Amino acid sequence: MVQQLINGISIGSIYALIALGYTMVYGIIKLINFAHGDVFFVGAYTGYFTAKAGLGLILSLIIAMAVCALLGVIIERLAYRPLRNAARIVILITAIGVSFLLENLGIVTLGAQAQGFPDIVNKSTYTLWGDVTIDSIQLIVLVVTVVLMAVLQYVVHRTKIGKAMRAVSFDMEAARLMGINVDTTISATFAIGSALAGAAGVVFAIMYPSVDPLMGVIPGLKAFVAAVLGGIGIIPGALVGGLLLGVVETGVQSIPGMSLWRDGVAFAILILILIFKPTGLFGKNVREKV
Amino acid sequence: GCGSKSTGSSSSNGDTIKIGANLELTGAVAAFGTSQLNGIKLAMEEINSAGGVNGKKLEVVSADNASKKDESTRTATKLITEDKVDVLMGAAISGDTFAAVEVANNKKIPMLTPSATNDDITFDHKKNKLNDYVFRACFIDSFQGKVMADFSADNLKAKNAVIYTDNSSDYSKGLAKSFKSEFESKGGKIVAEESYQTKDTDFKAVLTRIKTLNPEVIWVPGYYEEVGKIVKQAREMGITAAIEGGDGWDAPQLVDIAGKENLNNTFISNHYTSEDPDPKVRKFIDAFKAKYNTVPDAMAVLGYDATYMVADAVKRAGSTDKEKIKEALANTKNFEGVTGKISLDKNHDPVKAAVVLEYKDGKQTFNTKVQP
Amino acid sequence: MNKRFFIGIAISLVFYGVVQALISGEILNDFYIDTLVMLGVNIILAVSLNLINGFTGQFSIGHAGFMSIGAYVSAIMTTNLGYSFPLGLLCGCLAAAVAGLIIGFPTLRLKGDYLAIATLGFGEIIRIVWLNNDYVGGAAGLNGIERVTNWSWIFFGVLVAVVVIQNIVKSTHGRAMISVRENEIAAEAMGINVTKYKVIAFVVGAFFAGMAGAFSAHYFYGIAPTSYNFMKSFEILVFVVLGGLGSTAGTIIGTILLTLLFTYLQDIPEWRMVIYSMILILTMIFRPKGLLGNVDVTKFFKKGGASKNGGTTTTP
Amino acid sequence: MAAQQQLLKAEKVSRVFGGLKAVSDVNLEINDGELVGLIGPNGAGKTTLFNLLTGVYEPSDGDITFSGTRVNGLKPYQITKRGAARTFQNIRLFGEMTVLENVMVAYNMHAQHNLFSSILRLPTHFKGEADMREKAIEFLKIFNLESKKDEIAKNLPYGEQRRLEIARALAAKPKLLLLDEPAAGMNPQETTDLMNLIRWIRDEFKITILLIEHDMGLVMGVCERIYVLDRGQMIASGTPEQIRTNPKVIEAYLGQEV
Amino acid sequence: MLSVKDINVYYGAIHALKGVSFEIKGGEIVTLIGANGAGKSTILKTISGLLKPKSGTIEFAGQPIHGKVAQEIVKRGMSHCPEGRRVFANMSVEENLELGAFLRNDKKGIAEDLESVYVRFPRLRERSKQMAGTLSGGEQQMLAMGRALMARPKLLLLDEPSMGLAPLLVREIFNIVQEINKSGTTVLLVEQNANMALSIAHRAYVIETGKIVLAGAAQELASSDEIKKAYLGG
Ligand SMILES: Nc1ncnc2c1ncn2[C@@H]1O[C@H](COP(=O)(O)OP(=O)(O)OP(=O)(O)O)[C@@H](O)[C@H]1O
Ligand SMILES: Nc1ncnc2c1ncn2[C@@H]1O[C@H](COP(=O)(O)OP(=O)(O)OP(=O)(O)O)[C@@H](O)[C@H]1O
Ligand SMILES: [Mg+2]
Ligand SMILES: [Mg+2]
Repeated sequence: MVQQLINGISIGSIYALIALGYTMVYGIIKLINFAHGDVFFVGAYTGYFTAKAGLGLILSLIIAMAVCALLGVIIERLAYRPLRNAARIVILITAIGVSFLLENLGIVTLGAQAQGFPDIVNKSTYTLWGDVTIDSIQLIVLVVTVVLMAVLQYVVHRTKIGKAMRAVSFDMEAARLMGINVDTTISATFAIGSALAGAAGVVFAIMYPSVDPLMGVIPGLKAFVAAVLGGIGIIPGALVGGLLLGVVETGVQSIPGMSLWRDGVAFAILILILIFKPTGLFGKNVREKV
Repeated sequence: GCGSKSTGSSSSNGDTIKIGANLELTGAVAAFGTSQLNGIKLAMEEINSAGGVNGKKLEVVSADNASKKDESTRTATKLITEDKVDVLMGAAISGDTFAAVEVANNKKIPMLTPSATNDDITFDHKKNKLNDYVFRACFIDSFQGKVMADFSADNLKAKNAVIYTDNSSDYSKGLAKSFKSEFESKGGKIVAEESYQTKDTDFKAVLTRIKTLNPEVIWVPGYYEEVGKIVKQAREMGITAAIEGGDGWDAPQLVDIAGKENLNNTFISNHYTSEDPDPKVRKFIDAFKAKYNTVPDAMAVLGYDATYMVADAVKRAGSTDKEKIKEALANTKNFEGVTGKISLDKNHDPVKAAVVLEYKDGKQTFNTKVQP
Repeated sequence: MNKRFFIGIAISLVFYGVVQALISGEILNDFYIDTLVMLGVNIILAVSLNLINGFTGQFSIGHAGFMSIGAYVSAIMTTNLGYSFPLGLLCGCLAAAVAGLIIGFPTLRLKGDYLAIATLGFGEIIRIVWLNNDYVGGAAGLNGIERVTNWSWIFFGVLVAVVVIQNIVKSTHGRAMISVRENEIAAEAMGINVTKYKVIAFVVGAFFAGMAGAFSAHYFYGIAPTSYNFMKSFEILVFVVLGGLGSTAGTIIGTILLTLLFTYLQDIPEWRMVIYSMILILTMIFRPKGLLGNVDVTKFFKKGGASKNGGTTTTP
Repeated sequence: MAAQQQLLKAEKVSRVFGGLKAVSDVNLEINDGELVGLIGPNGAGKTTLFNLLTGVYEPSDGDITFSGTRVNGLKPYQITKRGAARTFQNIRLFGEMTVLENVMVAYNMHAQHNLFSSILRLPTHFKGEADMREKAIEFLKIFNLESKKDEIAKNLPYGEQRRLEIARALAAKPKLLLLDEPAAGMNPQETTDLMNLIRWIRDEFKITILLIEHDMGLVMGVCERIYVLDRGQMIASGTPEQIRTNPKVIEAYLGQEV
Repeated sequence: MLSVKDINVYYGAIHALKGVSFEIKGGEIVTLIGANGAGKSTILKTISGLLKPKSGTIEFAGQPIHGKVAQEIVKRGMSHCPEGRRVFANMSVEENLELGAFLRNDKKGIAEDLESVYVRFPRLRERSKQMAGTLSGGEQQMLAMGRALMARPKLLLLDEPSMGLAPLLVREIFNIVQEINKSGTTVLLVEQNANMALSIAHRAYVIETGKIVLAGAAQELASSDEIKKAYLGG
């Protein structure tokens, strides 16, 4: 039982890590950035190449984050910025387009087959008691996710750039009048969100050692669900949503014969939670003032 | 490489024999389709450089069914009506193949699927009807499951087993089913049946549970991407039981994903072994490596053999008459492929030997050969 | 108004006759018929989703779920139970409509992206139910479904879907739905029963999605759960938005163009999706309101000019 | 006044937001045919009271009776159906719909044709739609908006948007019309025109009007009775003359010089 | 201080400003009056860089600023309090005020100004932790004003600051505008409440359908019959 909880938290912290980037971007421009899962895949592949080239974990992470940050900024600049004033669903469709584009460019250039990810971390397993074990990667991911969550929360709520981000998220024109450079602020948001996706990609590829161009689809979807579960746009919500989703999935699978229903139950719980908390667990139910 | 498109000759009466490859080149299982197309193309080039068939060159027209059933029906129709192919090949997975079966039957075009394993594709057991125009080059699901169940019971002397199936794959479920009935008929006990889905990455929840059951054998009939992770995670959790699977495991990436040591004490059934010293196998593997810079997986080798099977049938038919090709395919006897000596039975399914391979330090080693 | 409606129907019947003649005369080969059927199925899907998303403004991405219900229920009726196709079709549509009713209710509380994720989850749950049910073949799905759908079925199916939805939209009930999309609070204040109209949109939309599912199941020989995953829902959404949210003509044109584009690109499989997604992105950037987003076609014919849009800001 | 029929009655109505009592123990009575003003400092709770009366918010406490029935907890559309229509402080038109369609939406609840007759295009549909259209156009004429009937609502200038909102609310054939700052953003001349329009509407349609306004010229000019809210509480009510000189009101709202 | 020469502005195909020219000298209060839809807000938006003129020039403190983006113009000491309040609804009152001083770095000065805003609008202090979106209309208007003041602008553009305010507050607002002006800030004021606006302004321009049709000293215009009839409700 405890082991299953650890399993759940470990998968959940990965969801949370990806969800953080999702929520970050959503929080600022209200865009469900469906390409997020694909930036994640680019991060993983970048890590794959750096690892193959013999670079270690830290360097691989840094390079992958940098590449993804750049990619995120480029995507925003080319695909989303021209649509600043368009309806949100239009940007959403564009994001789906970008997602398809990245995936299929990946297939064309890298091949559709999954590749094994080189071993770059010496994993050590700690036995807590009896049969219950946890390994170093699981621990690292959890710690990194929690720390990043705290950092992001601080940045968004306590720093000047964070205030600018929130102002932009509510009213771009008024934000301009405050002297905020809206474009830079949005670029920064994308850079941070995408860097997080890149980091998640590398960590994911280390934990589950294979990479392929479609690897981001399912984690991306799960992270999206996690973000909504926690209340999309709310940073601690992403963490809680991710962990909860991981634990629920693992919990369902730990019941004999239920493994088939993992996603079904997870979605059912999601819908139930939303019915009772229509804006997610942490979402403030801000009713429009009439 | 680029898609080998039809080069203009629109009718089959030209100097080419047209093969239409209806494959999953994009979408969810693009990895299978693209790999298979590589095998097909290699075979085509070899055949053509050896002078073709009956003096005519082979031409492969590939079309993408986007890993979708409805598209597959349409793609097959397009290959027949627009590209006027003589023979259809594909699709790579059973679902997409099913969608093309009726097209082949209605249009009376022989169709050979390299890798669709579902029992009902060639012979519809529900309606008790043979699909006259449909053939395959691979084992059927029930065969591999049986082979490995026998192997577990007889060679490994296992008394109990856990089945861990890819529930979103028809192939995996077929293998699981036949393994179960055979293993039980031999007195073995299935202590748990669990499942996962394609593209899953974390299997610890179920493996944790399997570990407490302490089975002798874990039967994981899936594809290498997930299987590799299952093996790795199982071993890391301290599960030492034998893990077994089918030809879906056969890919060079498996070793990278699972890790060499973790693969010890795993067994698979396969058509052949890439370590086989047989010159036919060596020639294929070398040629494939030279052209694509990677070791072929099961999909590629099946595509390769299937292409030669078509060429063989056309040669024996002596023309591109569809009926004659169909008859010739049905009469395939002792065809020497890389994956063994193939004869088609009355259900259009190959009768060929399977080999059981054991992974030792990341290398496939021959264990036993099982005749059907 | 009255006259226009009937002239439109007459013109489409002529179109039907011409195509039917071409098919009977074997001038159109099977591949074209396949394509026509697929177009028809996609049009029904897109037009029905447009009622929910485009007109009523409820962000739904679970349409593939409704489609799968139509497909499975009708196929069970005909293939497993041996009933006739028309009965199977009807049951498929009704079952999907009931599902629409059920999913309609969470929408009373959920808005925007939260509704989207709930509908997505709903669609996935439906898919997982099929996947885990051996009566309907599990992962393999149902195969060996007889081909019953033909040009006539699909044509009249599309006609009914378009006419019904258009007739709803161009009436006080449609205006009520649009007002819900525009401003829910004001709509309620004007006496619009917002709940009722949202549920109607979901029920009618789901009904026709079910119809599309039944048609495609009985044309393409088999169905499987993977055909109805969230990617399929996105695909339908793309048709709608690319054509123009809230414009039936736009939706139809968008669907036709994208379906044909996808078909045409079949010959270059490697680049197929790359080009497809590039076109998608570029269309959105250069025509953010969709292909026919700000052109009211009826007005276009009446006055011989497109209505002017508000425009945004002066370009430097 | 005693002879008049009572239309709306609020008894001890309160509404709390978080810790804030935006409306507290408010009593209010309006009779048929009256033209009543509601004034008070910013944030006094006037709009909130409107929201309570029209069902946008549910009262935390108290009772609201409209036309003799208790309407607490009813949905806005149900209250509208019983005969209360409103405008909003922040204009809420159906932006992408035409001017004419905006007005036609208000007729939906009186529609004679149901969904099926529209789907099947039965004669009742055509008749119902034609009726609606005709009546809507009549309304637009009254408000001088007929020439703009095919414009998209959001493209109208502000003043016309306000007028359209009033037209739309009137089209719902209410017994009680609630106007939330109808003159906001209008210049004095336009305000005068609006004042005349409001009076005319009351007389022409024989309806009751309750309006919130900060423009004292307008309020004092048209209202027969005035309620004054301050910090959620009703601090005064009476004729314009009484209100103008009420020290509490001067202190809280008007300032010395009026 | 500000000189606008012959600007033309379009919304898509709509020609909203047709060759508008005017100027403001340092220390003045200048008001723009005109009917609904005349183009007053458009002028302010163009000056502050939210819109770009198709042609014409705008100079601020001797430097051309047309075509510059808003944040650069803000940096040079202009602050625009937009029509319709536009407060950041999901941020607290205090955070909104802090955003007004986004480009400033003098912590002490910011704190002083924050205090003086709270003194001017005690209601804002009461609600300093409340989300701005749930303020009443009038409270939001005070917040928008306060936020604009937090930038300590040289030139303040005010778009209908008295809209929706209670009579007491309207007077208060006009007093504040006068005070701000006395303390050295130049003000461009757009108002529907033309009587009030003219009473505190030095000069005024009258705008009709995108063109300036009249200009003059505020008192003169206020006593002109034509103006009285058209805009003052007389
Ligand atoms: N949804 C809400 N959540 C929290 N507080 C609210 C909400 N709606 C209103 N309030 C508060 O209730 C008080 C009354 O607001 P209301 O909008 O009714 O004022 P008002 O009298 O209409 O003022 P104004 O004349 O400025 O429009 C205000 O202090 C406001 O901040
Ligand atoms: N975003 C827009 N798109 C199209 N037209 C616009 C837009 N904004 C304003 N207009 C038009 O430009 C003209 C000038 O508008 P502007 O808002 O400047 O007027 P205003 O004088 O400020 O009026 P008000 O007193 O109502 O605020 C109007 O005719 C208006 O309809
Ligand atoms: Mg108010
Ligand atoms: Mg204005």
